[in-house]
Amino acid sequence: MDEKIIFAGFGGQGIMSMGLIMSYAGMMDGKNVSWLPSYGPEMRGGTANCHVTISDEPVGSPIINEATIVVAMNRPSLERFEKDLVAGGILLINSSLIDIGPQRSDIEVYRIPANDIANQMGNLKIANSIMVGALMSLKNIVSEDAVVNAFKKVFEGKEKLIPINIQAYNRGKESINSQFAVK
Amino acid sequence: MDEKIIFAGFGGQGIMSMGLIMSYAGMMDGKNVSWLPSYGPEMRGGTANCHVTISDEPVGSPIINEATIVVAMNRPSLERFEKDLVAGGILLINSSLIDIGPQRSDIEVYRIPANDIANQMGNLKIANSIMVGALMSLKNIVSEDAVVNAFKKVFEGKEKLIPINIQAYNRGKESINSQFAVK
Amino acid sequence: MKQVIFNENLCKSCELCLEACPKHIIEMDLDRLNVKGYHPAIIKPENIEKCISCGFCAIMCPDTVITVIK
Amino acid sequence: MKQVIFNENLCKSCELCLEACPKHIIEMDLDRLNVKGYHPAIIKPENIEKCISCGFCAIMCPDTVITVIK
Amino acid sequence: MAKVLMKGNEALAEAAIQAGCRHYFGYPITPQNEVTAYMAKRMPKVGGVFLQAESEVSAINMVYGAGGAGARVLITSSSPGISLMQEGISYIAGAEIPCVIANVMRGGPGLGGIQPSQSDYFQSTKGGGHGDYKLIVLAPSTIQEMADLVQQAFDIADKYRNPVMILGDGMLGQMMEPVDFDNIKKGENHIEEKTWATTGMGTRKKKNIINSLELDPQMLEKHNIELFKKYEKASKEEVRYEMTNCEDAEIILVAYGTIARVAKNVIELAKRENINVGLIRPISLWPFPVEPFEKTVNYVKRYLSIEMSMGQMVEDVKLAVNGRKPVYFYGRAGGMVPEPAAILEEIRKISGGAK
Amino acid sequence: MAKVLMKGNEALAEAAIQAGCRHYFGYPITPQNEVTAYMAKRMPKVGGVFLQAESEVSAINMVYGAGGAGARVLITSSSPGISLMQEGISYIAGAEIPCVIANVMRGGPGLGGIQPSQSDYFQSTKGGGHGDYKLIVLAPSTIQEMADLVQQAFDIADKYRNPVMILGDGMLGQMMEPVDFDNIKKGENHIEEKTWATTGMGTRKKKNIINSLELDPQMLEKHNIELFKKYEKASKEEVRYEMTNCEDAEIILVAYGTIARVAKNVIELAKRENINVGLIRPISLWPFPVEPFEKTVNYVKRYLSIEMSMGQMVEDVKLAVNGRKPVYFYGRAGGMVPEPAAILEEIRKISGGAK
Amino acid sequence: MAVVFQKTKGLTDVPFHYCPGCTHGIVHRLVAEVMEELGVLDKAIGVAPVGCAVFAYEYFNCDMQEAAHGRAPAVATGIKRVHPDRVVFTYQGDGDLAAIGTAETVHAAARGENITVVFINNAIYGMTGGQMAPTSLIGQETLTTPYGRKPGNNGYPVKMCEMLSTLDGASYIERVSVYDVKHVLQAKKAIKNAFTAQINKKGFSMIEVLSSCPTNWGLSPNEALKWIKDKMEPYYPLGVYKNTLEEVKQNG
Amino acid sequence: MAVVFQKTKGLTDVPFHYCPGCTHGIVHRLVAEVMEELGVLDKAIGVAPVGCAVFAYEYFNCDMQEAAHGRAPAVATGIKRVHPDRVVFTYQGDGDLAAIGTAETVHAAARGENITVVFINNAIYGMTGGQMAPTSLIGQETLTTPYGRKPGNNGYPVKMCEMLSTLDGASYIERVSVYDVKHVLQAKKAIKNAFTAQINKKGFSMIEVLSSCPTNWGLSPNEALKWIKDKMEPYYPLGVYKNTLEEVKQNG
Ligand SMILES: Cc1ncc(C[n+]2csc(CCOP(=O)(O)OP(=O)(O)O)c2C)c(N)n1
Ligand SMILES: Cc1ncc(C[n+]2csc(CCOP(=O)(O)OP(=O)(O)O)c2C)c(N)n1
Ligand code: SF4
Ligand code: SF4
Ligand code: SF4
Ligand code: SF4
Ligand code: SF4
Ligand code: SF4
Ligand SMILES: [Mg+2]
Ligand SMILES: [Mg+2]
Repeated sequence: MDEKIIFAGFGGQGIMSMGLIMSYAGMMDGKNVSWLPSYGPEMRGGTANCHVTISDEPVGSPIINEATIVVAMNRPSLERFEKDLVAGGILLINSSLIDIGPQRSDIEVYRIPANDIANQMGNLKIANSIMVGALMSLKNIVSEDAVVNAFKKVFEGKEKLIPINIQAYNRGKESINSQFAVK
Repeated sequence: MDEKIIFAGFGGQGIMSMGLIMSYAGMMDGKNVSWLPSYGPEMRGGTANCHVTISDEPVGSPIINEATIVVAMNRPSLERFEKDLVAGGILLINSSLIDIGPQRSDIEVYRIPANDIANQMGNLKIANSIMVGALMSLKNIVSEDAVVNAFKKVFEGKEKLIPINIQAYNRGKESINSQFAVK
Repeated sequence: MKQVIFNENLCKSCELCLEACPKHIIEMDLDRLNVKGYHPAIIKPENIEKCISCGFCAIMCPDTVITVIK
Repeated sequence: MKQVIFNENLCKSCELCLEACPKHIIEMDLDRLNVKGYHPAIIKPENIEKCISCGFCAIMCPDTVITVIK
Repeated sequence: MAKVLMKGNEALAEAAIQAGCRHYFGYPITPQNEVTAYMAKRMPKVGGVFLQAESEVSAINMVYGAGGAGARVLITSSSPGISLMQEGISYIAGAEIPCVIANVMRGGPGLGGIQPSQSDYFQSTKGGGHGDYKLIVLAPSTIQEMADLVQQAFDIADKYRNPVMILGDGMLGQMMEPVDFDNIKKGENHIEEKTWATTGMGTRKKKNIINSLELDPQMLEKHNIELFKKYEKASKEEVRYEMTNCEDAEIILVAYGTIARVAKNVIELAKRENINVGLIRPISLWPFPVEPFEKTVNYVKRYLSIEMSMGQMVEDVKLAVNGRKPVYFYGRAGGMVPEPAAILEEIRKISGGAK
Repeated sequence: MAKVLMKGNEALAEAAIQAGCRHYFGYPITPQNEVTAYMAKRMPKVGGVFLQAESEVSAINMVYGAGGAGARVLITSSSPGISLMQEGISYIAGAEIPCVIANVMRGGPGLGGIQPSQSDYFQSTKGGGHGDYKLIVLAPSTIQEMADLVQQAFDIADKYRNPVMILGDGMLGQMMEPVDFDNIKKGENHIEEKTWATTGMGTRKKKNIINSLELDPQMLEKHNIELFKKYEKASKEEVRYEMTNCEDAEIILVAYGTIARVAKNVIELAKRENINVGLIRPISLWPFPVEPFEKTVNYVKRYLSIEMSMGQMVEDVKLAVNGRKPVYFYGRAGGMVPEPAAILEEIRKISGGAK
Repeated sequence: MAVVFQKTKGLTDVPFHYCPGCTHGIVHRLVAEVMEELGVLDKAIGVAPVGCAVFAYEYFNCDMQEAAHGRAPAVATGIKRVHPDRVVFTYQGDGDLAAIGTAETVHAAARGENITVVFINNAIYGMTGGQMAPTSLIGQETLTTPYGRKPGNNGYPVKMCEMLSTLDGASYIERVSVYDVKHVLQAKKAIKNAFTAQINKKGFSMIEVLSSCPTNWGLSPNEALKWIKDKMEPYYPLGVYKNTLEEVKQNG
Repeated sequence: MAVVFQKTKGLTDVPFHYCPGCTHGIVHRLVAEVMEELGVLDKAIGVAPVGCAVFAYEYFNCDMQEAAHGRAPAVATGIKRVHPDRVVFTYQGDGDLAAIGTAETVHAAARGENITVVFINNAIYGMTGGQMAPTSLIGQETLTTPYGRKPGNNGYPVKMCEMLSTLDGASYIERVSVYDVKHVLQAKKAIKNAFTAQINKKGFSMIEVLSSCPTNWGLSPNEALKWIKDKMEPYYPLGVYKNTLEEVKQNG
């Protein structure tokens, strides 16, 4: 296995945490993992993204030039990272904030209205966990147990946020079933 | 011609000026010259010396490892630089302040009581010019004219000191005749 | 003609103008985002008449969004 | 026994002790040079009795030349 | 303790603490700020000292003082900050004070940018400060290795009474990987007593002096020669490198740190095209490993140095190869990271489309 | 104006003034204090500015400001002071500000001593500061050449918008030789207008910005590539060297600055013993002259680099020779100056007692 | 129809990159307005710092240099000595001016260097993500004082106006703030005085502005203004610390 | 028989290298006497500067470090943070402390670093042959102010005691001189207070000593003492500038 995932969106959308959850889970499953954030000048605003590799082999370059999965949480992210997907790769789109489609037709595309679902659940901050759920239901990259433990790890010190995020994760998994894979 | 002269003594004995006068004179005669001071930490005391090369050829290293002439104005200088003379080289000793003789016997030695002469002339500061005179009467390294002009140059801004120094220079020349070349 | 003009796309939704306005007529337009993704500050047309052209909003705006005309 | 001892070879002939002594009994020995080439400070034997052991000379000496004993 | 997922900057900090370092001096600069933040949090918990200095100049001189007083001491910064330390580093080397300095490099020159770079290779290995001295320079390429090398760095520093530099880059500082601290020898136990340190004389008979001044040129030369004896010893005992797929490579990449990881991807890519590519990864940049070149120079066709710079390590590669085989260079600058495909393309180009 | 007898430090200062330099910033340090003293005296007389800064760090940043404002500007120091300037020098190179920096080297590392040395060769030529940049480095070996090169340095700095370093040593700074200023082009006439300088906008339409920041790595890489185009041009057009007695030499000495003079004595000494010794004297240390090696490598038996260091330029000699002939090194450190006899002895040694 | 307020020509069209509600923007505008009003834009040369204001060279509508971290006063000195008749100013943060640049600041003041320094005291390192500044308050939590700034470890906040006023070369020193309209207007007056001091060749002038960093303080922009008033101002009293504007000064 | 005065054990047997009549020697002795009297020689660690006192590490009879020019307070900070229970002091000249080392001095004081600084103000760079120091007087001729120090070019002399007293971290600051017996004794008392402040963990202490440089002033040693009194003292008033010895200080 050699998954190369790019998570991307606005700062504040929990992009880094999405990557962290997958990385932790991978590590707990005994995989080799790496997590690489983009980092800009410390001024706020703009986009954020991170590159996550989960692999049976030791991780070479942590920079992902050919992603197997891209999770785009806002429009600029979609525009920027679509081209980095390998043919046949998976593109997850946060359709609540993205009203355009991808340019390519050689990839699998899924649209999840993550913000809307989160809104329904009463907490906009969990849109990222919803997307992680969606991703996991598409591809069993890591084990279910590992993901749950990863949530616990990432929310260390903020334990009271764990249940709602796991709930969101599960809603994300379900959401895929109600989704349409745009081919 | 290729003269390599070391002038050495206490700080304050006008060592650097002796070297300068010879260097200027050499330059005015169209020779190649170099003047290299020893320089220590800027604290006072201790010995001072300078290396002067006057040559028909371009000057190679300004450091003199094999001197043709050494002018020793005090005892530590004699002790330190005697060994740097070439065989047959000239050693001038300020006998007013140096009561020992050289160790070597393969050099020409001249003793000039420069401080005593200067004292007679009423100005201790001119002992250096006396030694320059002695040196010049032994070896016509540069022209008489050039030396006089060199005095003018070195005492630029302190013109009133020129006559007494030239006088001292002449007395130094004479002194050699009343001296004894210790072989 | 009294006017308070917002160079909307420069606005960062910081609300300093809102707090500064002695007439409390500035608000954030929660229905719109500008190109930067912020809800811009606005004065509803019905409120502009309350403006006393004091310029306080412009003085406090860190992003030179506001022009005040009397 | 009153004593003012000069560690002669440390002396630099600066004359600060000379100026400091209220009894003006310190002078430079112009007939001798120490190892460093300075005329050392001394008190002539005939003057030592004038010393009041105030220690001022030692206090002002920058080179710890002087020991004063009463 | 199990594996933890950590940023390189944090792993560096934690490894130092575990190696017995209780004194950290620094000044904020991107992309190494996580070190300062981590130290600020952790040091008080372990009874250590975290001090944010007023500048890098000051920080390196605090390191001089603390190291000279016998402590295991760490300082970190990034390129412009390291430049400001050059006088201090020269003093530390001259006075033979052990310490560990980490440079998380960013793009230059000048203020430049904050993206990863390797353009301080010359500064680190040839001596950015004045005078004849050498830093021992170690270049990790994974977060685990970052932790391991930091611990070794403290031991090496003590062994030679010499500053050791960890040369990383922004990517290594910012990325996370699992890291295991179990292998780190806990520092307190194996720090030898530093009888030369200024600790206050106590009952010691002789006073200790930490110093690099020597006005007598003969003595100063002697000091230089003694320093170089140490360096000679180090260049025998502290050489570290890794060779990958070199056995029957026709072209060997030379790369350190982050870029060595990219190079490993290139090896795989090249295999698909039946090009046999190997990799020499210097881990110690000074002493620069000559052995792997001796081992390979007879059969390999050419070397290609890949760097995130305009070409610096390539000079050491040339010195090691000494004309026996052609040495090429491919680099990206200013924070750009060479892509595997581009390197492969370069390989094809210099091989004249071979194989 | 006739020849005058001058210290190297003074000739440097006077030449700068004659080359149109009216702004000097510095900080006292031995053995270059005569420059500051000379400038303090002369600058007010020619309507120029002498400013003693509070430190070398400050001084180099004043140079940044003044050079960026369009002035011909000089700064001088000695080894530890130059180390403190490394950040500033990197900024100046990055922002492409012309200026002349002179290093009158002394023994290191650390506080070291104040006797002449050449142990800052690496720092000067490889980049003591961070990032990819190059100084153009000129090494005079006589006082006349000191004057001549200073004048050229200002022109080169302006031509490339790049800092130029004059690399001397304590001996060159302190010794006196006759010097003739008549050949120095008087600066004011041939300084081209610096349209890029921050002079106040006046009637200019576009504002001028002096800057080395570029957060976009693509743009920063572009900037680096453009810098290197300049360096490439310079390495074609600014190579300077002298060859002595190389025609049928069996061994060629390589030496710069003061030591090249000693080497000339060695040539004479060797002649007496019928050993044919030549000398390559690099005048530009960067760009390092490769041509004289190309011209001689086929017939000469070996090269011997002589330096007042533990061995620095020898690496550039090796890179130039690239394994085609053996390259040896002989050096003295800490302020000691190699003696002709000792060099001759070394020549005999490496020649296996030959001839 | 009268324009009560419009954007000054002293600023370019480049939008500020500052965080929402960051008062760096207000101070930029004030400096630009002052230069426009004094008619010196065409002969002004500004020096940008390293800090959040690093891009100041893009914003001010005059020639600009970007200095190394802390060295702006040295850079400005270099410029001013080349062009004594131009108006030279620096714009610097508290890390830049009061930590790494302490020596440059003190000596520009001691020299009576005829430049104007605009000093943004926001009690934090903004650009690098919120570390302690020399001006951070006792007890303030920052990235590098996670348990609050403690005198025993981290010392006491530095009062630059008070310190620099002891120097004879300082001609005009004032501390202002921008937490409400009244103070913004006062700040502008102070900045104008400082530039006027320079134009009148009085020597070194500096205006310290208590400024906000909502992002790293973890406060909303309006809360941040209140924090300036409630927390900073008591430790950093506003006022004129040095004023030689009326004095006839000897010039050597 | 009673010993009125003998050389302190705080000094080694190495003779001073200072010029004849240079008061560096007096101050060395005072510092050494104070350490002996306080019984701290075995736990003292001193830091020598770059300046004429560069060899101070040879003279004081305790562990010593030689710092880079200006950085002694940073070096001392490093030492003190490793050994908080030792007595750490620096000995620095005016070029070292008040020019190149300004930032290190100010911030050691601001941090309330618990060290003692002995500051030799001789209004000149002694070691390098007599250049202007930040403390050189207006009109003073030096190698780098051959026409006399002029405010317009070279600025004004810096008053370190006055400046550092504005910092909350400073615990004991006094300016003394050594131009006669009375003042030497007063200087010793001051130095003792400063070390006592450190021993009592009060924070940063500094004694500024107006000192002579007969060589570079071109005066005889006794004339030089008079110059201190007549020229320096009026500009640099003697006295205690800060004293928290009696205060109970909160320690964070
Ligand atoms: C030599 C050097 N050290 C450190 C840095 C990193 N750095 C950039 S900005 C900054 C501090 C900014 O704080 P401040 O000056 O207070 O400005 P603010 O961002 O708060 O406006 C630092 C430490 C640098 N660029 N260069
Ligand atoms: C970085 C650096 N810059 C400059 C010097 C040269 N230098 C040595 S001592 C000194 C100044 C000494 O003056 P001061 O500190 O007043 O001490 P004093 O000799 O007067 O006692 C200078 C500039 C140096 N050694 N290192
Ligand atoms: S001008 Fe005054 S009253 Fe009008 S909107 Fe602005 S702040 Fe409110
Ligand atoms: S102050 Fe300016 S930026 Fe802030 S909300 Fe009002 S208009 Fe927008
Ligand atoms: S102790 Fe007093 S009286 Fe005696 S010699 Fe010394 S200064 Fe004079
Ligand atoms: S004070 Fe000391 S050094 Fe000076 S003359 Fe007297 S004894 Fe000698
Ligand atoms: S980080 Fe702080 S100072 Fe910087 S722009 Fe944001 S709010 Fe302003
Ligand atoms: S140069 Fe001045 S300060 Fe230095 S030892 Fe001599 S008299 Fe003292
Ligand atoms: Mg700040
Ligand atoms: Mg001094």
